[in-house]
Amino acid sequence: MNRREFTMAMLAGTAAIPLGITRAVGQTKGGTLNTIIQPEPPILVTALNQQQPTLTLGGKIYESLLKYGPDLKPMPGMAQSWDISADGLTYTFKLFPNITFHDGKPMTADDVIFSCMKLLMETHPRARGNFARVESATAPDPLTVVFKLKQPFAPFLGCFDCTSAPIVPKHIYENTDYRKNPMNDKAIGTGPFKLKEWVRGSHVHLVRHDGYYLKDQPHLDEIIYRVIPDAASRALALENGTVQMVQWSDIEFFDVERFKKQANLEYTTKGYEYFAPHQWFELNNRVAPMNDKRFRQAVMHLIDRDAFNKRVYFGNAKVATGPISSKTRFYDGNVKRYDYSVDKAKALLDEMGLKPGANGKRAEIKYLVPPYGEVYQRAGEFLRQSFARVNIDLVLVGTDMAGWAEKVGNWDYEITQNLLYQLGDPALGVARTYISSNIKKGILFSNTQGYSNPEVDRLFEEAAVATDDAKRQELYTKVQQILVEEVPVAWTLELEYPIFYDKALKNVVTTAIGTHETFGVVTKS
Amino acid sequence: MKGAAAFGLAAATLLVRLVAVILLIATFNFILVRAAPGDPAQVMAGQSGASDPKILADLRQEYGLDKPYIVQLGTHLARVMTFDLGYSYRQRQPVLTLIGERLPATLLLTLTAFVLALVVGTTLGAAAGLAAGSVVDTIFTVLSLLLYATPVFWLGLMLVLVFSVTLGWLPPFGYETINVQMTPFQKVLDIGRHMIMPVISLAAIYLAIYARLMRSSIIEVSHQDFIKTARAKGLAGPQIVVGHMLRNALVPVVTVAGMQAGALVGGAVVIETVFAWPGLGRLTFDAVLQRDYPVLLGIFLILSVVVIFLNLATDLVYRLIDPRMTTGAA
Amino acid sequence: MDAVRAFMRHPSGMAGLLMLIAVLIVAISAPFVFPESPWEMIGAPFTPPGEDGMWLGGDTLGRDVAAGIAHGARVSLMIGIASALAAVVIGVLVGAVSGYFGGKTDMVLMRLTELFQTVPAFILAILLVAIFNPSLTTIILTIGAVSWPQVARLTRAEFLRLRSREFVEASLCQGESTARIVLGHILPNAMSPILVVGSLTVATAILLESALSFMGLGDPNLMSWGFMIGAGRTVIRTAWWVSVFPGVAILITVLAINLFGEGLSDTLNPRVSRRRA
Amino acid sequence: MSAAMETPVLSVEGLSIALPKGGDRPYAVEDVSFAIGRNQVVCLVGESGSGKSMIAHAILSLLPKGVTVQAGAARVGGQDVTRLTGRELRRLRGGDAAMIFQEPLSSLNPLKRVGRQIEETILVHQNPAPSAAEVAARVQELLIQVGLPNPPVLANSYPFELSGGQRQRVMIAMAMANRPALLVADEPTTALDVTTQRQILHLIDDLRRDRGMGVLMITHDFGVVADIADHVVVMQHGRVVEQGPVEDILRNPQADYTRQLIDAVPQANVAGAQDRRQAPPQLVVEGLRKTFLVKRGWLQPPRRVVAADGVSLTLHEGETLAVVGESGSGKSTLGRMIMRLTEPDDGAIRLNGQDLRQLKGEALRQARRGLQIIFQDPFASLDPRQKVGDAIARGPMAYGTPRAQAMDQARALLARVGLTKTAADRYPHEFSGGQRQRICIARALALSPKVLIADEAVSALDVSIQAQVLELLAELRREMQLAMIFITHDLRIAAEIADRVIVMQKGRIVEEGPTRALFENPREAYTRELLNAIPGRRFFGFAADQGVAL
Repeated sequence: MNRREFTMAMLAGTAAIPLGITRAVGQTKGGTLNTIIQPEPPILVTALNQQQPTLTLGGKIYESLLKYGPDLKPMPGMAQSWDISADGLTYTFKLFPNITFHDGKPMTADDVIFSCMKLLMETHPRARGNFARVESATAPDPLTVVFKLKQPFAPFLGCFDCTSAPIVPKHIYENTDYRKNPMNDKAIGTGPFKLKEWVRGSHVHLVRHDGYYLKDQPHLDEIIYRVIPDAASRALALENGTVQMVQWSDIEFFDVERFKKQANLEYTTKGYEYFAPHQWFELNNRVAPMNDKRFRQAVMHLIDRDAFNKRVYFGNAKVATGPISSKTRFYDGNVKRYDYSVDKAKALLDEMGLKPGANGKRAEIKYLVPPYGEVYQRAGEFLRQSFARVNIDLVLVGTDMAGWAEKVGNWDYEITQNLLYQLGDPALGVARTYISSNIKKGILFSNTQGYSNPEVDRLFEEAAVATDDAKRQELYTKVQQILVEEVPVAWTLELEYPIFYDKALKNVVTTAIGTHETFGVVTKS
Repeated sequence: MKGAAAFGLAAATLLVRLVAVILLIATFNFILVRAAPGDPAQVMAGQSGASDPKILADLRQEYGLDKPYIVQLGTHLARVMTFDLGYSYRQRQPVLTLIGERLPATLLLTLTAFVLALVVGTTLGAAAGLAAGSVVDTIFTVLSLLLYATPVFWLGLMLVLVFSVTLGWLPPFGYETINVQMTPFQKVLDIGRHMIMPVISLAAIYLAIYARLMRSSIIEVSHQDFIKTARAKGLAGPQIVVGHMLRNALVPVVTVAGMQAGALVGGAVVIETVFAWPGLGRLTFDAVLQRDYPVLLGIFLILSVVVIFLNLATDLVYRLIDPRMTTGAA
Repeated sequence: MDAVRAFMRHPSGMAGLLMLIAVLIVAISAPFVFPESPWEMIGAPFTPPGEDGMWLGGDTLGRDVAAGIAHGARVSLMIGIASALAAVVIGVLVGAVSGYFGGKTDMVLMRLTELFQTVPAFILAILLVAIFNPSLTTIILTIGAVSWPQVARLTRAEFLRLRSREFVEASLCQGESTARIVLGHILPNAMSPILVVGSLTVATAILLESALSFMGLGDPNLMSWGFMIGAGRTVIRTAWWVSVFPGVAILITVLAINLFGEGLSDTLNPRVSRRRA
Repeated sequence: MSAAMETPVLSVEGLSIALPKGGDRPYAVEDVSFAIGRNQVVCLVGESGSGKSMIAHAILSLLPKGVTVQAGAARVGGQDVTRLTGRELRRLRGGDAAMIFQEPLSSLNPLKRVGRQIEETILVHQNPAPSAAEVAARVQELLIQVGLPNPPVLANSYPFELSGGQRQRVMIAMAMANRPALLVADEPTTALDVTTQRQILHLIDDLRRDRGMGVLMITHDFGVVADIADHVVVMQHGRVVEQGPVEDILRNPQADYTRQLIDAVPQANVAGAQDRRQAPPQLVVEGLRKTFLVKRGWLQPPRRVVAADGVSLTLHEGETLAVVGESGSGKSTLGRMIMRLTEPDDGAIRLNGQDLRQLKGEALRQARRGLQIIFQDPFASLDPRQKVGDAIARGPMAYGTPRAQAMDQARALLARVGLTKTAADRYPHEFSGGQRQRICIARALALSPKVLIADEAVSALDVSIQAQVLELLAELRREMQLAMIFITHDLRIAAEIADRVIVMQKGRIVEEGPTRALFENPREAYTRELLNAIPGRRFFGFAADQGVAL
């Protein structure tokens, strides 16, 4: 409880509560972090659910072998060191000694192998893709894990952050129905914080894990994640100090400017490098007129992406140049540029024969609004006005999450908006959107727009197995140029979500996954 | 014992009725929800980034989504009758647990609003009805008409704007101050403070309804012959009001109040969204957006049962007020 | 004609009618006063009222709130009236059949009606709109589908009351057909309370639509008042005008309809209303 | 009765009561004067709208809002009620002056036990308040005095659990609670059955005698006047037409209006009755049964009310058969069952040999032509949205008569029942009650029925109108060779119009016979009881007077 809240309570007439004041004196040791979780996660076991709130909260409870710095270089996690064989096929990890689960049982190489090769293979689609490349996983001793790959896979070392490969206790999950395991409620991990209480609809209360293997960590005594579904209420909570930290879209973009001015708050957009959320308007390449490259290019000309950034995202983004985010490895900005030009767009449309009809309209196109909040809604409204300038009617179609997922997954849409994480390496987060082998009906976040180019397929495949970074860069540069010319989707922005935290907090953002991190090093003065 | 037998019969009839209604609603809900487009397995798997037909198939298998609807319905009904409302595969919790966690907050909110609306509404309405035609009555009528025309969620927003944002008097959201040790008394006060605005927003429209109803009911009763009798007996104004008018005037209000119970529970959805109240309303909304079938089915069933019980409660109050409903003719 | 004259003498009913006419004028004149689409981003986001030619301010994307309210009047009134009509059609059909034929038909229909009344209407509406996806048609049908039980019960009660009235029995004895009795005697005499409930249903329909829109379940192509409040809710700290003015618009419209409806009730059903004097 | 001259219990002096502006007349009552002495019963008599009830209300200052005493005084025990303050007025009401009303059910608070309602009257007037036991004892005593059985149980009952007569007795007990000097009774027996009426009048009279009370009785029924009044005040349009001792007024009325009223009282004159039992049967009813199930909420099994328990009768051509009985006797249900408006449980209804119960659809519709009905309430019997002419022509049109012809016929019928031809183009609300009943008769006759059922057809009308309508019916019956079933609670009317009478009680026919025989020589005790209860027989009498007097 901070002073502001304390004062408020006094003013409002409730009796003073003699608590928290003495505890705050301990400086770097101790203290409570109040923050927000939005929306409320369905479960805290990150191995079973990979929605963003689950990962944010579960990141404090579950750990993996590695962490990644802001430059996406690996750093020690539960593995204190690692080694890659010259042929790029064998990865050996040395674990820290004395790691224990929250139930007191030791964490060993067996738990790592069980988690990666058994449990995650079934429950974690992304991990499944990664560990399917493993030929064998062995534990020569309790503190050593060896993965042998079937063929080289350059980004394999990028698969061990706590969101991609969380380690769960084998003794709890082995031979059980993972999803229905009653211990899921207890969320037993190895992280610096453990679950104390979860009052659904209200808050999740984490407290320090006293048996944590790193000396002096964690510094905080407890973290409270409050569920506040209403955006205005979240802003108010940050403003009056009820919470000391917000992340992702907790604070609406239009409020960012206001909070930047609030003296007690620190502002950063760092800590999203691993995700590098990349956004585009998805054009179903199978459906006319989106099946015509000229139409897709016209769309690129039609969207005033600076205005889009300013009006809809209030400047909290960077205009994207192509398929790879500038924050991701192997980015190359040296590609064709599409300036905002209604005339160029009209010329392209005329050229392809999409001229205004008897009613003055060139076409009527349906736009499926992703049901993930008001910003998506406004983005659709923005696009509708953009299309109106060349006399194309964009009809917004509302839907729910299930409807959106099914329609997009089954290619039953014309235009929609999408946002994908880049996951640090094009082979992990970018290729999936463009390679023809990933045109999979019914699967979301695959190549749903149905773009297919054998050359692009080849370049992505070669780049994935190449072990030399220079070689990879060359291949990825090529693929970026081709894609930007062909416009399989209309890239718009690299979103830069804000993180605000109270200046009393230190070491909040230290790695490429920002507030998803374990928070063992975070202190509060 | 004739009385005991009659009571037993009545209780049995009631139980049969309740079960019948529950089964009907369960079937109705089931059909409604399954009519929805969208495959829950798809959403489940899709969220995490990439997916795999095998996982989808597993999910369908796990939740019986691949069986014919009639089988799913049969299973559903059988479960409902054993208080098993299914398992939420999105929330990883039994539905009953989920609902159980949220129901108290919703009940607290709706019942408080209900009682407040009833007590304050009828009091104000009675006052206005007794002073029919006066300035007070006119002011009251205008106010109640305004309240009646106000969207609940907007009223909630305006309250937040005034009392939280501008004045800073009341907490704008939530159910209680978290992570502070308090004496039970302080805790009650704290929850009370959090409740003020949601309860007022939710109660406002019903307060207006009951008040207007009570007003016309009082006027209606004041024209009844037995009021003339009371005057002819020499009773003074207040004695007539308390002894003869109020109870009679309450009868139609209580009837309507029972019928409004469902609407009140519905209104809680919006209010809980505005005030981040950790109740069933919010859960409903999230469940609809996520197509969390078992949760939706459960919520609808439970809320309908709540409404049935509220109806029953008002029915009992009604019987308490009006002896004609309970005693047979002599 | 007597009813019209009586209505003219009803002060609050006339006040409601005048307000309603004002709202209608706003709705009709919207395309002339605000020829630009209400979706057009004509100014800076969060323009305060009065600045930049937007006398009720601008919203999150810099759209004119006044234009939104004017165009929204068309949407809100249209949805209100259309869904009330839907509710009246369903309700009268169910109520008439139930009330006139009685017996088992009545029992089945009334159980159905009760079921619809037991399920909390708003939650049902959310569910229906979510299932069938928000669009103008689904919203209208949904509001109709959750609003009809009241009309049905009223119609049934009226039919029951009128069916046993002597003039109806006399027509029966005079050999008139069922259709003639229902359409020629019962329905016309039941019409005025149905009309009143119908007009009040318009008001509740507008409120329902706004609540649905507020929850993000409106038609995304229609600028409605509920949508505006919903869109303005999160920015209430920065720009109160985005949500306050549409709310006032709803309040005025609903108030106008309620006053009008009550005036109608007082003049059409004097036997009920006489007591109020 | 010279006591009245000395200290009047009530004296009304030049009383004028103003109606709110905009009404059809400025005054409800103008310049009315009369007085009531101790132990004296004064009857205010007049038809509806005469202002008699206003006077009653003015005496306890219970006038409706907007209606005010304009001039004059109403003195109760010397003090002018119109000038009393609230507190004084309350002391008077239920104290020195008590009042009872026409409708005992609505006059009692439905949600309060009757004992409590009586107690309240005692408590509010006794200072210091007596002990609970005393009050309870007093309530019991009062209940005994008004002749109610089992007072402890009764005091604990709610009004709806009592019969109409019991309720009125409770009202009287309440009025008697503080030994009033004046009892104002506003049509206290109008809503009651004839036998109950007789008992209540007896009770009031007994109490009056015991206590030396002055009684102001408001009534429209000269029979009641004849039975109970010492002094009569006849009113018309808010003015006193004449007043005087009861014998003078009844035997020797001075005003034409009074004479008209007295003449209009059905005299129970059986002279017109003919025995038509030799004529061929027109309508035969055999063994009709009907039991109604009254639902009483989900806690109790439904109550069974037997409305017809094997009713059989034969109606001969041209015959008028009166069915008499008190409320609940099943007489109206009988009429409705014959019309197939209420479905009998069992039995047969043969019209010209054809069993109506076996008919359905079009056959039933065709058969209905020969059978028509006139209802009690002339206001509910006509569709307010249908022109009178249409209402009459609809029937023939439904059976194929062209519209023009049907309308001509309707106009002719309207003329025949005593209305102008232009009446056809007007709406029902433009007509008075008597006129409407004439329209209903015209409508019923438009299909030239063989049998006409008149269900309490004149009960809702004022006496003078009643007589006219009865006369019209009698004429039409002769002209059109109608057989008629005349359902009524009023034996005097039955005697005037019927050839034969059936007496019903609790769904059974108690006695049946030619009118004269039945009235002169009733076989059954119940019939005798009914006959004895006819009000005013002391004065009006009739041939079969059994010598029973009040």
